[in-house]
Amino acid sequence: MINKTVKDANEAVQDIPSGAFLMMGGFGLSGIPENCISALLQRDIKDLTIVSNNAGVDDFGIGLLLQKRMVKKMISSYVGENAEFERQLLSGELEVDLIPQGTLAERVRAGGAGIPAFFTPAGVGTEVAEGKEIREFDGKLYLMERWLRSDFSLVKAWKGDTAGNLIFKGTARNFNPMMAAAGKITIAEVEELVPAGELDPNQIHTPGIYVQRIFEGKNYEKRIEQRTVRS
Amino acid sequence: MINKTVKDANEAVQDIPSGAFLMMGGFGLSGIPENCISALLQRDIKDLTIVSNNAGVDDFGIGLLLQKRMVKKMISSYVGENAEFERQLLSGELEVDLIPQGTLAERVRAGGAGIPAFFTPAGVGTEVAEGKEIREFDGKLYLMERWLRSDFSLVKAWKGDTAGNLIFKGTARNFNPMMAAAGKITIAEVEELVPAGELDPNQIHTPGIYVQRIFEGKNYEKRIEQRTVRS
Amino acid sequence: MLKKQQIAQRIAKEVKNGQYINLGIGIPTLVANYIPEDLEIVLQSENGLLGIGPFPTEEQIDPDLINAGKQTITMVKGSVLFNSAESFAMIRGGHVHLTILGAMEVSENGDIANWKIPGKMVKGMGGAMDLVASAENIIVAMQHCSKSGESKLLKSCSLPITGIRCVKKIVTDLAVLEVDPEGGFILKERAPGVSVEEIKSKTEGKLIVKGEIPEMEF
Amino acid sequence: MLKKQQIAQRIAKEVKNGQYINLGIGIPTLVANYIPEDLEIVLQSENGLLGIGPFPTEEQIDPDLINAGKQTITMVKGSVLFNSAESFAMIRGGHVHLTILGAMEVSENGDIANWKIPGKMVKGMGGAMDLVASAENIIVAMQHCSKSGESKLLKSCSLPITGIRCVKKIVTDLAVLEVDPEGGFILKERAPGVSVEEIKSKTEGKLIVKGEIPEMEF
Repeated sequence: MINKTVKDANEAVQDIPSGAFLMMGGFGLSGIPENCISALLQRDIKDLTIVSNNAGVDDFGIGLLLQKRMVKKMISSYVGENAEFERQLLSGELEVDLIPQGTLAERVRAGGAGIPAFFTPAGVGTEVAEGKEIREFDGKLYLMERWLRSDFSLVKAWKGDTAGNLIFKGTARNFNPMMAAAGKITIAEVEELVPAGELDPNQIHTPGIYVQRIFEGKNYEKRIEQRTVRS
Repeated sequence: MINKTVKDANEAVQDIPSGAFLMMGGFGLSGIPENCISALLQRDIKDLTIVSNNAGVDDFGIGLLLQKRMVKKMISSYVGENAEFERQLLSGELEVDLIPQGTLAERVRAGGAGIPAFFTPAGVGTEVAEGKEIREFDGKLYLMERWLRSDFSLVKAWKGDTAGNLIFKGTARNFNPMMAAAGKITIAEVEELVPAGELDPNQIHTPGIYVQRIFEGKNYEKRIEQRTVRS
Repeated sequence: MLKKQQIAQRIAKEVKNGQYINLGIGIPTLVANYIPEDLEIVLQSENGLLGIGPFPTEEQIDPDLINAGKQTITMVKGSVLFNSAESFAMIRGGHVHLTILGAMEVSENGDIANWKIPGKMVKGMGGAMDLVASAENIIVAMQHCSKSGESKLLKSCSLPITGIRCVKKIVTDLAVLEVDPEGGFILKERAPGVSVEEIKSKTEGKLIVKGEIPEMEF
Repeated sequence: MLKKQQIAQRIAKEVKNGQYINLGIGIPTLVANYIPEDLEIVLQSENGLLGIGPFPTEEQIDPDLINAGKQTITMVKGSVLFNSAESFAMIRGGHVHLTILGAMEVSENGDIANWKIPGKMVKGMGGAMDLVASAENIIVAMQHCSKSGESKLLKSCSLPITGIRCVKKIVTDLAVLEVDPEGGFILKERAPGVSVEEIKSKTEGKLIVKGEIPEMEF
């Protein structure tokens, strides 16, 4: 079995250049590649394009990369509350491409699956449809959407093995599996790294074929955005 | 949680009419819905269209439905060795639509996922491309392929719960998950049926939302086509 | 005039046994509190869960288990977790029967606007465009008028649209209305104490009133 | 002239460390026996497995674990199981680096025919069309001539095509050849004892011979 292990986050992200097209897993702050983001903050690079469902918060996640002005463009479905994000957007320092969440997930899935284009009903009749081919199938209108593929995908899993096989936990799975498949180089950070053969082959969410580098992360903060308890 | 349990295969397939468009999981004889096929053989129906990667063998699987002349058309990628199949095909009694295996899997996946059409490189320049739209993306040629959806999908899983959640085993998974999602009515037969809540939510291959009827099958034969052992 | 909780309570009566349901943020989330316990229904969270349970106790909180509003949640028996592509496959493929969501504007032909106010901060559409383009049944929960008193039930939407010809039913603080496929809001029920005249005066789009309009029952 | 096992043995030298590989039925399956043990490679089975192990012992046989040829198999450490859509997502998405398969005909521009003989029984293409349309590197294992002595390396295929301009390298019982992107079979190696003249006489398509052609080494 092929061994994909690297030492740590710094080694994993060392060759990501300025101007790279990145994908980062996560929904809100759940399932984001915390260690890779920290390691990127140490690098002197800029003009990154980042595909991520959200853009973090001011002081955590992708928000930290925005603070350091490392991001040229965000491709997201919801950019939530993030004052620095808003400032950069309004001042024209940051480009933003907003995409319906299901279309974003499917465009990334298509990238990994070698499907250059597909049709979806999301966005028909809205400004999302501008400039896109519209076609009728069986009496309903659809937009043609293109695949998304990255130079580097940074994903976070719960468990992983040295062959790159990944298992996610709870709703922290979200965009991570599709992004893993859509990366030319996919870097996976996991809470627990085990030798190949220790994970049940029938329970793996992301096959190792999609992962080029894997390491065991540390000090996961797993910040909660909306701590909500039963009253 | 919604309870999808029915008593047995007979109850599950009782309303499948002549002329129905069916999907059946399985690769070769692995992962085929043995109990549902047996129950269908008891029904006085015909002119079925069946989407299935293969067409069984002479005396097992879909081969049994062919013997009883219940099938009008097969949509498959490989129809292997099956003398009765060959006889019906050459005599014009049976229609066959041969589709590249990956295109078949993706067309069924598209049906379940609400994607009416997508582009794939498989079949460009071959007779599979006849009558289909060809388009170039990023310098490579692709065919446009349409979704496939069924009136009834018959799938076979290893374990299932009363909510319709399914777990498959080994390579018996194959086409079953996509077909489950692409059925207007999906009937799942499982080797072991447990109450909702007993399966790990993180290890389910097919979410119960795709399954309308589920029952515990019996007397699985699991015939092996090419018994091969180490020399 | 209904309170938010009452709008949610009235919408809960629309829920049918055996449905898979997606609840948007805000009033729609409250609907879960009023669904009769004898109904077997499943709530979908588009970030990857079927079977949303109650909010957790302090001890149960798990940062790896949140809903689409990023709130901590729990699961129920029979829950299942999946990725975002699978989640929207369910939505786009029509497997989710009912979507309940909020709106800033609805037009008399069923268009909905709820994602963007030009000139102000744009947060993004999240999953709303996929949901309204896909669900077989879409119910909108909203205030009948804006805070400045302007009708939100319009001839045509003034804000950027989220989806076209998709809204089937609207429950506001004043009324229950259905969207006529030919165009127009069909008045079905009045909030207790609210007159047809008042609803008419607060509905900019075409209001269709046929026969006696009953008061809502809870 | 090489035996089947020798063709497989020669092809095994093309395998590089770290590759994910799909082996077709027939000679390609034999390649697995000759891959050096110090190479880390993974074999894909398109019915849903990465990490094909050796055939099972009688005790290990599991009807739920077969390869694309429907043979019973085993798994290795680090194997992973998945569904057919995921399997072809891997193939179509270019994640499988090398595909080795048989052919009935190959043309000098890299077209391949291997799925149908009109008038005879048609079994179907299985996954072959997806594989040849997708893999970055495709090696064909075949006999140089048919049983009746006709060349199978042609100007253009006479049988229905499986894929166009996709074959990169061909290993036959007589020679190792590369397909020139401009058209033509570039002769790279001769089977031991086989002359360039013999290969030329048995190749209907354009044969490109540059300099001295070495004998294959094993």
